Amino acid sequence: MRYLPHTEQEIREMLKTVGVANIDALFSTVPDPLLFKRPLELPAALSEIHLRNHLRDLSRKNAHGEDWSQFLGGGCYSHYIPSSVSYLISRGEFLTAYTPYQPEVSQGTLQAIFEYQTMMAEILGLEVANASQYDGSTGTAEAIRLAVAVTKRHKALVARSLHPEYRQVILTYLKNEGVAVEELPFTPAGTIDRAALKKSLDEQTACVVAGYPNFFGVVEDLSDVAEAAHAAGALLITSTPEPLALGLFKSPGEMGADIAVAEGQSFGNAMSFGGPGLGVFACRKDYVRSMPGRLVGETVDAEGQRGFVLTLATREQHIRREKATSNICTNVALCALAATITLALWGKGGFKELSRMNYDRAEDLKEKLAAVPGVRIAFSGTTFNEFVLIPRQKPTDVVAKLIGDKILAGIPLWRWYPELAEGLLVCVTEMNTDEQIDRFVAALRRLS
Amino acid sequence: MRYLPHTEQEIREMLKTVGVANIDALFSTVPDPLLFKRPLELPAALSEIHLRNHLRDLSRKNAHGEDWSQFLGGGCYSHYIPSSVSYLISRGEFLTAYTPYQPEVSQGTLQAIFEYQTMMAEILGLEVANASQYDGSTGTAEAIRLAVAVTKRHKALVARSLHPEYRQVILTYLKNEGVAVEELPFTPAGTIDRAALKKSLDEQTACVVAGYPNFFGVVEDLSDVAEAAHAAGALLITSTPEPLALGLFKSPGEMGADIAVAEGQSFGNAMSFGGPGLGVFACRKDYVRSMPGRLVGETVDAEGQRGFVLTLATREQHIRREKATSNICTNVALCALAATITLALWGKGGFKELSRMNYDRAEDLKEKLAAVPGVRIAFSGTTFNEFVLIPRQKPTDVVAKLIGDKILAGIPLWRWYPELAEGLLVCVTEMNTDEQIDRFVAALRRLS
Amino acid sequence: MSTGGRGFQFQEPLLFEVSREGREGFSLPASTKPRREPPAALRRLNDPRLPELSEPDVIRHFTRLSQWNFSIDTNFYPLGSCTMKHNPRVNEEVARYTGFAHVHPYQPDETVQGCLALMHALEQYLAEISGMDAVTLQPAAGAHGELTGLLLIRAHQTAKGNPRKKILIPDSAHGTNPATSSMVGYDVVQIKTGREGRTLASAIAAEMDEDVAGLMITNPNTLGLYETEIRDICDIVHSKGGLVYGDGANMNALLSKARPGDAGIDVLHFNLHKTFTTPHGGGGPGAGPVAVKKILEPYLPVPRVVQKENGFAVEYNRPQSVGRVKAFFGNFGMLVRAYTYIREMGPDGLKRVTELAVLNANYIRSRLKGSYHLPFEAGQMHEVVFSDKIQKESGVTTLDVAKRLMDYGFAPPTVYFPLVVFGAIMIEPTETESKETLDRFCDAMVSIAEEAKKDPDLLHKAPHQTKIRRLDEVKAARELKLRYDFKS
Amino acid sequence: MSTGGRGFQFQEPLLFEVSREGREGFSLPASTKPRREPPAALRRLNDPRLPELSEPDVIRHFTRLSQWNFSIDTNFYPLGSCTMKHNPRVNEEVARYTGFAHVHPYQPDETVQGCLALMHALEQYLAEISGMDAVTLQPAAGAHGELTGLLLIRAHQTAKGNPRKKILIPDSAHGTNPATSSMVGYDVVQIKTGREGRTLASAIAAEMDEDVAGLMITNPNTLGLYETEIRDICDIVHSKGGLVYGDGANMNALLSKARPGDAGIDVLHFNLHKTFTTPHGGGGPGAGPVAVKKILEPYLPVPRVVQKENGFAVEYNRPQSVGRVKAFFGNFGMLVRAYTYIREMGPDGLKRVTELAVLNANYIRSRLKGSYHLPFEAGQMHEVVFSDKIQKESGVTTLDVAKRLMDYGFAPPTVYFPLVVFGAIMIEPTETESKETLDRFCDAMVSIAEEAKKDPDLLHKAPHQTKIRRLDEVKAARELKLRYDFKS
Ligand SMILES: Cc1ncc(COP(=O)(O)O)c(C=O)c1O
Ligand SMILES: Cc1ncc(COP(=O)(O)O)c(C=O)c1O
Repeated sequence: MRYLPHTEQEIREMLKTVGVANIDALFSTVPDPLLFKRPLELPAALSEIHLRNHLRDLSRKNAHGEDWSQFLGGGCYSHYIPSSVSYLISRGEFLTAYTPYQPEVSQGTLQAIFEYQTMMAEILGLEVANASQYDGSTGTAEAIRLAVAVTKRHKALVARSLHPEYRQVILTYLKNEGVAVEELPFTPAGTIDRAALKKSLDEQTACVVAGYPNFFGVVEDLSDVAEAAHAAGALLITSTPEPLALGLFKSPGEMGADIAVAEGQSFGNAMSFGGPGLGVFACRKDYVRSMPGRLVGETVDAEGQRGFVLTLATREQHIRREKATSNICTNVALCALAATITLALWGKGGFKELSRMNYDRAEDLKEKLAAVPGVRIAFSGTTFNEFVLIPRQKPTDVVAKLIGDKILAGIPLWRWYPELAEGLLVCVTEMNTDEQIDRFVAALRRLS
Repeated sequence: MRYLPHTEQEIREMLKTVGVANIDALFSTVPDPLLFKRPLELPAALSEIHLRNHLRDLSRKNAHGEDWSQFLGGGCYSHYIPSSVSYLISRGEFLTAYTPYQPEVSQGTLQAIFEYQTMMAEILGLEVANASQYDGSTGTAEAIRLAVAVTKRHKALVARSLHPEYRQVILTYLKNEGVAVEELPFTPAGTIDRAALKKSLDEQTACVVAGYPNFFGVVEDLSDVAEAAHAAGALLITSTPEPLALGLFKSPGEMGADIAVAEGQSFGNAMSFGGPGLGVFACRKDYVRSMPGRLVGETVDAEGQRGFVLTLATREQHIRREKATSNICTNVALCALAATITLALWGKGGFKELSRMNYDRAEDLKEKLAAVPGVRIAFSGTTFNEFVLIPRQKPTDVVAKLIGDKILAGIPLWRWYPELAEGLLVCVTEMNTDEQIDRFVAALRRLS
Repeated sequence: MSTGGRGFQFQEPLLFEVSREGREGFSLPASTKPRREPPAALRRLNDPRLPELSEPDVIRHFTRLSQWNFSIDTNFYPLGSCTMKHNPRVNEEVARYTGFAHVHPYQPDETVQGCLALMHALEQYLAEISGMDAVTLQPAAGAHGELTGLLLIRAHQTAKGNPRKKILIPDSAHGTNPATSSMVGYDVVQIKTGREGRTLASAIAAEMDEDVAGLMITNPNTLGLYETEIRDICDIVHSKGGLVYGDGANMNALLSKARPGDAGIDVLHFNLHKTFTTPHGGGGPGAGPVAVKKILEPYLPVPRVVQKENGFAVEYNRPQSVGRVKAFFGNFGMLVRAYTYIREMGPDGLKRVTELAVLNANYIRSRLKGSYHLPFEAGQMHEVVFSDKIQKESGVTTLDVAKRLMDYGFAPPTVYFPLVVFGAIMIEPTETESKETLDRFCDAMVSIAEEAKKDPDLLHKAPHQTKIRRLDEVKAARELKLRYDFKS
Repeated sequence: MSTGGRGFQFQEPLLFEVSREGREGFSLPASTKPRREPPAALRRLNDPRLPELSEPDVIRHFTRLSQWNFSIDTNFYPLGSCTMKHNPRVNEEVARYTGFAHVHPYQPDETVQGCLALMHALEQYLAEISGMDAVTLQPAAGAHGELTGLLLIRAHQTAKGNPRKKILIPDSAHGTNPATSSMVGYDVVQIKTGREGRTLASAIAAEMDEDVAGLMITNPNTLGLYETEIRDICDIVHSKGGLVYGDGANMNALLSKARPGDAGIDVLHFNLHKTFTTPHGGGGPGAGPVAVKKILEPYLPVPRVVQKENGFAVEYNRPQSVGRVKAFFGNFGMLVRAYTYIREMGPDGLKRVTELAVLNANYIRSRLKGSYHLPFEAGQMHEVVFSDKIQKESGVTTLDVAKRLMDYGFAPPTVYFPLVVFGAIMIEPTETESKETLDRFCDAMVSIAEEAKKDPDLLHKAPHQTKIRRLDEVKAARELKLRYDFKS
């Protein structure tokens, strides 16, 4: 077995050193009735050749690649990842290192995370960012937990336009922490209903949680929401499933957000059937001692050289145990590294340009589709790279019919929004060619 | 442009330092009529996204991959390459280094080549191996040049059963060096005609060159050929297009070869439409000062630590110029590294086992095909993983018809061997699944 | 072999320090659509100060940074509780197949049959390996699995009428256990480890009552010892209506040898990034699937992958579910790697993994016994915990030993954990290390024990050979420079 | 920035020294076919002593070895004449597409239309770039291209009735030029470089006669200077029935700026591994396509890729061809990379490449002038050659400077070449290096020039910071240990 270096002779020598007769003797502390005696019922070992064939076959049972056009977003996006990214994150020194607990032998990871924290704080327009959460959904739930800790209040107002799976995760996370979660409805523009907000916002409210862009792709100025929240002593949390929008649109910080979360998958991480993602988490510096997750800080070594370490570990589970700010331990460091490398390559100019390009392409498609007879755009609000379409036929039918054209047409909203059962969430990025877009429009026209 | 770091401001500063007004001024030594003034007629730049799409499209115009079964050998083989190989040779420190001229900063490449030289000498059963030639064909031509240099004789007897493209390269290389190249015919067993050899071998003869296995896949014991050659004062050169055979069959050294060349592509290098290959070159230590190509030797540094350097450079073009043993400069170091890693992983046991597996599978297919009515095996000699088949229909027709079944059936021999115009060279390796083999047999039966 | 020879070690500035205005590292298509302007009120005011670099700059930067890292690929990484085993490259290759990497989670079921088939099979494999009945792959890491598992317990207790108030946790437990309990609204009752390093059934019996929702137990525990009384412990908990959560971080000690489910565990998380070779990546991503007994299945997070007549399907309608713990389906990329590993190893291979992991730990224990204090005498499983008791006599601490190991070219073990051993040195070799490597490591440890006697100061100042010396952690926490300061 | 900081540098034994009998690093399918026995007389007697290692062993071994290497990815690599420019990763990615990597050269034409289309297009691009009429992609490297080119010249001369006897080669030429000439049966006539560092038309005229088959000339020459008299030189050679071979190693100085074909060159090789970013890989593989004028096209090696009505085809029937220089079609994998690069850069990008490459060389020249002796005053193209004349005064040589540069973290330039400059220091920065990098390099060079005055011994003993010190090359050549000695 190629991963197991022991030769028979070495095993004998080692058993001798240990002072036992055979390997079974090493398991003598397991009570006999608990010893597992039959072989595991698992498929027999595969050689590397057959393993690759098998996995290749499985992967080919998924629609993907150049033959297919996909217009799916909804929190997971197909974006351009420079070839260098996969190369660099594959380097064993990054790939096979543990969490950088011992800084003297982990400066590579540590400096990269420090760069990541800086970039994320910049993009979200906030003071500090941590080393990552699992993904956007759990990050959003943790943001509410932070708001609760900071404000000592126990009510969260969550926009119904926030990613529905994020809302589900919030409910799961918070249900046992005595936090009341109330929903804020959306307007025909797809924005948060300000009147409802006003009504719900009170001195119990820890935070208002808004999707930005929201699940309908709508981008709304939340400055007034921030003001209202602050006036009530609550925090504004923004949750951004598509942070590429922030190359063009106001940053959460610019609107007054106190905590900003994002799903960073768009930055250099493949869709990979939805995971791993990259939970970006930023907030005001004031809250840093209540923040979840790891933080890397700058310091110096015994000789005065600049170096980086994990810091404020007293917030974390391995030090504080039941009093920790969160239970998170393993995060998604390698995804954060991929984001750091990608953003280093895109750079200031590329980030902005790519953001514009997504906007322009989505606007173009939106116009073309809106011109198809019987097709409508659901919301009047500004959108980034996705929008809700009301096709002539039932969304699930549209989706099913276009599979034949090798088009993955969009995400039907009925599952999460009965009130939007005719809605189809359609996304376009720089990865959709002009030809794909034209084919999509033509196909929808055919169905109209 | 992402590969060009210069900002406009830097360019201005640099021009100032240089003391010229603009970039064009840097080209002032090019006489004006020779300056190229129109834009190059090349396709416009592609972005990375479109570049990948374009190359992907091109690559998909080639039959390849899981949908196809291929039974092609003839000097280029599909073998199992562990995933680790591609990873390791992609590491920038190996990939983007130059020839290790400065040993203090090239010990990685140098030690790996030293390991490669050792492995190749072991596999071929000879004393020394160099750091690589371009491929098996040019290596074979260089071997004759070495034999000529060593023996000071000017006739080479080359087996007609040697890879025909190697023979073409030999002719091209040697035609201006006053070396007479004579062909040795083959017997119905596919082996070298000993009687013809006896007749041709004389005191002008520098060397006998034999394919081992030869182009027909035939493996023959060359011990008597070595003896005969030696008796006449000539050298035996073996040329091995498929060195995996040497896991099972006698090494060239064991048969008395004086120079042994191989095409090392089978060791960890993808077929890649036939190039780059890996010219393995080994010989007796006596000839080392006349050997072509680079050599790495062990030595010590100023502190007595073991280290490795390029040695005997006095043979090479950069020192000896027109008196060099060869003009070779750039070789195929990265392919040699891939071979070294692959052989380190296969190891002693894997090399042998893989060799056996190829033999067993080819014998199995041979028997099955021989049982198809109207189909014959051309040669009676022992073969390794390929053999010449005489199908019932014309080989080119067989090949053309089986394309419809997504089977690449073999290599028709008519181009090189008019006398074997009905011959089809068929190869099977560990990469052909049992099911592919069965489908192939069934398809040939259909054509019978 | 040691670190600290001469060689390439570059000082590497931060990306922001080498950025130059107007430099580009990207390659984007020209825009083919008309430029649009979003409403001015929505436009970003200040561009994020991302660096401006060329591609060669970026390649060099991260290549150099990488070389400052210790990793499994560099040398032995005996981090206790972390199972730093070899990460096969074939896993990386298959996870990058475009048919896995570029698939969207909201594609219609019929267009993702490969993903669903893989997940369905992996669930079954993990159930078989753990002796449990059903598995969810949604949790993103071990701690996330704990959260899921405790939510399931709470759902079960709530369904029975009372969520209960407390969770029992041995004092040797990982910090995530108590931290998770708090997040699920439970108070933690700490159970003292017995004198032999094991949880005593009697200690559980003493605390177990109808207020206790359950017990979280790690087996083998973080001292590397099998909980011999596990069966009785589970019975006691069950008898009072509680459930037993198994922290499966140490599953590498049990594959095909003993199944948590058979011992009475009701719910268990796996760390695929430990036992099943998915890479740690400098801290993640991981994957923390949770396996449960039938009784808890109705509560598993949605959605579930189910097999139907015409293929696999994603099912959302599970009214008793605790809900979602993560968007989409879990860390699918990691699932592919773990699946690949299990398929490569097969049942015999996995058994051998555990046998050799345990052999390696016992070998280290035997070789270092005497040089380092062994707090417990009993038989070791996959890891071994020493303490600095002997070294303390000359004023040398576990931290000193850890830092000094770096000079010998090894990653330090886990230190000061588990908390029940004062100055713990927790060594987990894993099965992918050869005897020679273990010998070199043990030689280094023995040599350090000698140095501790003769030259304590050498150890206090260690490491000497790393790129950077001991770092001022106090300054870091006091000054809190958590990002680059663009003004400076 | 410098090498030699502390950090991970492992001593790494040879693979053979760590091999253990019975250890395995492979994963092969079980045999499904009956075992066969070849005739005993053919069976191998002694197994090759390949090492026996596990996969983790192998990964670590080569990871560690790699870290001892200097590379473009590590830092500035200003090796004159070698064009060590950034090697884009996208090239590596596309060359590994299975539709390129796993295609067999003997597949029927209709099943390799992608390969043939790529080759056909690349031939056209290279012809356009060089101002030539036809291209062969078969040669495996520059020297192999030279061989091919001289064979073409010889074929042409032979066809005209006399192969002729001599080749003229300037004394600044690369060693492969004379070495190749010998292989093609020509005597070499060395042409002395003029006082300004250029080949003089008068010098060519003096040697050119009907015995001379042709001239091999590198332009810009290895001093980095454009051969201003190239037009006249070509005319002179042509007028006596000779042909002019252009060594295209320095094409990076000319892209879109001046085409060899327009200057009268008849045949030219490219080094795709220089100008067109295919990686050097520690010494290869490269690719050395040869471009020719119409007159030489009939002699090009077989086979040729041709475009037909129904697609591309491989044509073997070229009766006047010089024959094959290599099996199959050339180093196709490298052709994919070069093609990708050209398609990414486009015409404007390639032009910019040359402009910035030349700017960089001139910048270095300006900055180091004064610190190092400049043998020639004239305008520089893509590289610049200094000498150690100034340093010699304090007994410091080019070799010392080169070795000392390593301590500053830079790869040394090419040294002692071209031979026409005594103690040459040949610096080629390429266009992918930024001003900051050049400045750091120049600062180091200036500082070394200072050290040479003040502390020559420091330089004689350099490098001090590398993993290994100066190596005993004499011992290596005397003892000739060219492989591991299994007996020891
Ligand atoms: C015993 C134990 N439990 C739980 C965890 C938490 O797992 P994760 O880091 O995957 O969240 C760890 C991780 O180190 C552990 O060792
Ligand atoms: C000027 C010149 N000509 C020819 C060559 C030979 O090219 P290759 O190494 O590709 O054979 C080189 C390589 O360094 C060179 O610099």
